[in-house]
Amino acid sequence: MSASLEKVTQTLKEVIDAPIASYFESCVHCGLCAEACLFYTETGDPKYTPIHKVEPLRRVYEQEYTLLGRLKKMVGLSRPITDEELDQWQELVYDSCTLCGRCSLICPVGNDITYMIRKFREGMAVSGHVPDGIRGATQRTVEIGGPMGLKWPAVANVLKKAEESTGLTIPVDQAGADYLVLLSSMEIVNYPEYIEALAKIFHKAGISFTLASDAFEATNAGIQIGASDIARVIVSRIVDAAERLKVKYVLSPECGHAYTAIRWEGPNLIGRPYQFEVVHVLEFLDGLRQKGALKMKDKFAEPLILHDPCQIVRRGGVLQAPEALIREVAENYIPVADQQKWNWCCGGGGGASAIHTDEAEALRAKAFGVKKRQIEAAGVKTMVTFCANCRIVMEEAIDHYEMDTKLLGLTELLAEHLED
Amino acid sequence: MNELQFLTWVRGPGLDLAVGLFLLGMAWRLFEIYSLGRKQDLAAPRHAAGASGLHTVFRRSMPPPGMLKRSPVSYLGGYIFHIGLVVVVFGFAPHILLIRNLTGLSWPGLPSQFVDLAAVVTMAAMVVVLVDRINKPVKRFLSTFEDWFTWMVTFLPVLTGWMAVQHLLLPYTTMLALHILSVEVLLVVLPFTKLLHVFTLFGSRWFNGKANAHKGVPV
Amino acid sequence: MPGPLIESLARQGITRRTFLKYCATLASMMALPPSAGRAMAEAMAAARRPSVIWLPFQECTGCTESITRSHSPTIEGMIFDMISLDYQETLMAAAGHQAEAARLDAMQDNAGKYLLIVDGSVPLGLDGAYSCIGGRSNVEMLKEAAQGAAAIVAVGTCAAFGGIPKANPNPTGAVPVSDIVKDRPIVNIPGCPPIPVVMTGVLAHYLTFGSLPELDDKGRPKAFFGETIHDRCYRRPFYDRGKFAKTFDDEGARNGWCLFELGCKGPVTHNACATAKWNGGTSWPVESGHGCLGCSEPDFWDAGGFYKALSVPADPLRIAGVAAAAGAAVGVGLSFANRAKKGAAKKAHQPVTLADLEKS
Amino acid sequence: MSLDAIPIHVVNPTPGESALTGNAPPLLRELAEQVRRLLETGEPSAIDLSALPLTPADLDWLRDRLGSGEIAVTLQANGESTLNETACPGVWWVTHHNEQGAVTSQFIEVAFVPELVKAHPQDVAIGLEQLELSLSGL
Repeated sequence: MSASLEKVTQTLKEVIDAPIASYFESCVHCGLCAEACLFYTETGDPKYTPIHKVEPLRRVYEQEYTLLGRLKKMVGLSRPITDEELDQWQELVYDSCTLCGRCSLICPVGNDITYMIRKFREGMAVSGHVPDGIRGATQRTVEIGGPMGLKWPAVANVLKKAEESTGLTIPVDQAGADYLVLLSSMEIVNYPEYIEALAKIFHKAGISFTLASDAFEATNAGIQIGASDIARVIVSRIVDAAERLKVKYVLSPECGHAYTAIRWEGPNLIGRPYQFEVVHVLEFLDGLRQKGALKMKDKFAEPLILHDPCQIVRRGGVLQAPEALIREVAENYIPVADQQKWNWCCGGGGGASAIHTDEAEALRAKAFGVKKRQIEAAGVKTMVTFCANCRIVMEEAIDHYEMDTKLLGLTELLAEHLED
Repeated sequence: MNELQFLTWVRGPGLDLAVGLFLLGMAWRLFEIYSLGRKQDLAAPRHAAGASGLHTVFRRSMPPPGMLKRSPVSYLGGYIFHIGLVVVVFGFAPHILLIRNLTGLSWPGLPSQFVDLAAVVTMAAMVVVLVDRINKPVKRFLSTFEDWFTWMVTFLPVLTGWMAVQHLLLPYTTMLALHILSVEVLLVVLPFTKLLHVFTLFGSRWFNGKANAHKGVPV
Repeated sequence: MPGPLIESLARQGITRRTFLKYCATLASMMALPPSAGRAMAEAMAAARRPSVIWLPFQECTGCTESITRSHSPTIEGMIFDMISLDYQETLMAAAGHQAEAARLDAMQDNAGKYLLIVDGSVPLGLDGAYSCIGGRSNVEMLKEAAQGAAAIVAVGTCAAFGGIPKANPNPTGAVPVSDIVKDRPIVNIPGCPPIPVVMTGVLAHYLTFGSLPELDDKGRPKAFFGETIHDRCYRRPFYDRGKFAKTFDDEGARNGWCLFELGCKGPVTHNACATAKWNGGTSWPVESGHGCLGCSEPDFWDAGGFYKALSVPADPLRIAGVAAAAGAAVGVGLSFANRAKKGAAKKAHQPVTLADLEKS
Repeated sequence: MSLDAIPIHVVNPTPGESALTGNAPPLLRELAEQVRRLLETGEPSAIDLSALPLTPADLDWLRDRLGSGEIAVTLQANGESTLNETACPGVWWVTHHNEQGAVTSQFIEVAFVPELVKAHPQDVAIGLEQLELSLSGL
């Protein structure tokens, strides 16, 4: 066995647990998970069947943790995994899986296939079977601070501009603030309006907040690539800053996997519960709405639909807030058939959007077909979402298909219509 | 060995052996699977109505929205043959007698004509499901020897049982013996094939339901 | 040699119409077409009496009792008037050397033509010493008599399948006739005892058509053994409705419900009791409230108990508990091994660095 | 002790619906064919009712359809036998009972005269002998 394969099996041996064993033993090869996966529904290629994407993991489980599997391996009935195979699976595990979690909701025997893929990525990552794009993003996050290589001076610059345009101060490194606001690189670069919107809302509600100069980045490429050790390093920056500044809450931005990383994976990565609470910005806004502190001066008139980002809604548990907020600000909100936890992925989650090979980009464009049909069926020109990654992936696709759909961030939309 | 001796063997030593291997396999496999343990989730939980392991154990028995339309054969065929199997296995008076004999539990049987009909419907559904497995690219792609084998191992007891009752092909005694033998084969292979899902699906649903309930998502 | 049968019947006050009626019924029971009844009557009325040698081996005389002491002494017995019963220990007047001499004479005079009837199983243990007649073992006598026989009728479960003598542990090494004679046609008429009309039916068929009736794979006449007791049982509707007597004195038993749960072997027993009945059509075991024992099937004595339903274990489960414990032990063992393996993998864990993400 | 004294009796599982199996109507068609053959060729035939899966209701239905004719023959021979003409001349309902009165076999016979009613030439010859014997004594 090569050194890298040795690493793969060692790592997978660490991560395989009772749920994974139970899931593999329960699978009856019914193939229904394929119907839940947009990479299958849009391509019709059976290799994108979710459970097939974890086949090497199954074999490691079988060969390492079942007596019969060990015997099968001995007599050659169960082939050991190979490097070539993992090379082949790289596309299935990264390019064509966004960890969207739809299959986990549909599997009739109850398998959480997304969980299995997340674990399988641990093994893929340690042996370097990862797409260059995600590897690069991870390196930049660890070495520079963010997946896009953004450094604090650039962020400070954006903040300054926001202060200028809003006329409000945006506190930095202020100990004792209620909220530590996190951002995602994409927002900083592509949607700085989010920062302005947030500043306005905080000031209006009279709630104190701060940014941390050493922990502004909420995203965590470590969990996307599937390297928990690296993810821990990244998430620790936020935990350290939040606990140093003694904030009560950490505000997770409009970014899907960032929420999963900080809210759900974080405590498990650092091995202890937090001394603060993690709140998603929509939960925060919905809290204000419920208290009557979120008054609109007018409403967005044009018909629109909502895109629920997988990691915030289906995998994150922020189920009710988005619709409640959109109804607050939109006059003509049209619910789609598969919404909330049943929503279809944008096609670029779980790190996929960082993969820039031609094949991956073509596949993403194809996978967007399901969203395209949703937009067309609703007959709208506006789609609102609350994940910067979803937004950029879908904008690319909309360009690709030359559609005239406009994408808006929910927080930004709310801020625009907020009572002065 | 004549057929009555064959029948007596499958009713006696054969059954003893099969039940023994089944229990051995089940204990072994369940320990093997569930002893791997899992980490406690340290993230602060979010509570939501209808989100728990137990909820998911039950909820997963219903088709998720839209899926019935997407894969009608899988769902309808699956429902019919699973429910049919339950009716035939637990509704036929001689089966209940066996269960009473082994466990002391008993309940009233269903009319044999109804069980007979259920057996035919079950077999028809199983054939449809098999054809679907051959026809659907995904199912065919996923299928291994085990899938065909377990289909056969599940189908044969229904077929032989029905043929025994209907007096088809072979004398009743031989058919009954073959029926019992096929059930014994089923019992022996169950713990070591995907048929184990009969038991592990509860664990799987519960794990999935619990993990997602921790995040406040009823799945 | 006396004249045709019909004359001797007439002498006993049996009219031709009585005989015709009997033949019609017999043909019906043997599932022959109605016209066969008349053909039978014609043929038998005119038949010459074939020689029959009846050898009793390891038996209880129940079969002879059943056939000769049939409830109505007329017709069933009359059939025996159609044959020349040259040797039947129980019935014949002669005894000792005279009897044996009669047998040998018959065998010599009718070599190749006589019908050999056997009841009782043949013990092979101790060179056949368990059952001897006139100092000769059964097996020896059977082989000798079989040589000149046109056909052999094995009457009763013992002769047909070994029966009770062959039941575990079979101390005498009993075997059925068919284990010893391989080169003669053998008709098995099992039952403990067999139904008289089956015997007479086979004889009538032989006399009428000069051949043996159609047999199943166990050498039994299909006409009588083609269906199971269960198929023809008048209590079958209760089985289909799931109505069973649970004890011999409960409401179900009194209402005549199905006796399956009380161990009735009707479903696996091929015989004509349900249609031919016993004692001149008076009743039969199930009608009198007891399940079928399966007495006409091979090894019925060792088929898991008379009072155990067919669908329940024939023996108590012995290894199940041990197997479950063994499985648990294996499982616990594997659990420890797996956990140790996982623990070792965790212990050997090297923090993943950026360098690891590069393909080595 | 009579049989009735034994407290085991059979309750019909479906009182009143001892159902028709549908096996009877084809028999009527077969009978018609047999009667036609009797007329054309004079060949008699019979249907063995005990060999067919007929319920008591089926038999009642058949008997009802065939009706009853003018002649009813009773034969005392080892139990009673009845040979009754049906409303269709040439079709006879034949029932044999044993000495205990149980039905042993049942036929529908298609013939000008049922076989059993006819006297056998040999018996007639014997009868003639007896007749002559009694004549000679005159």
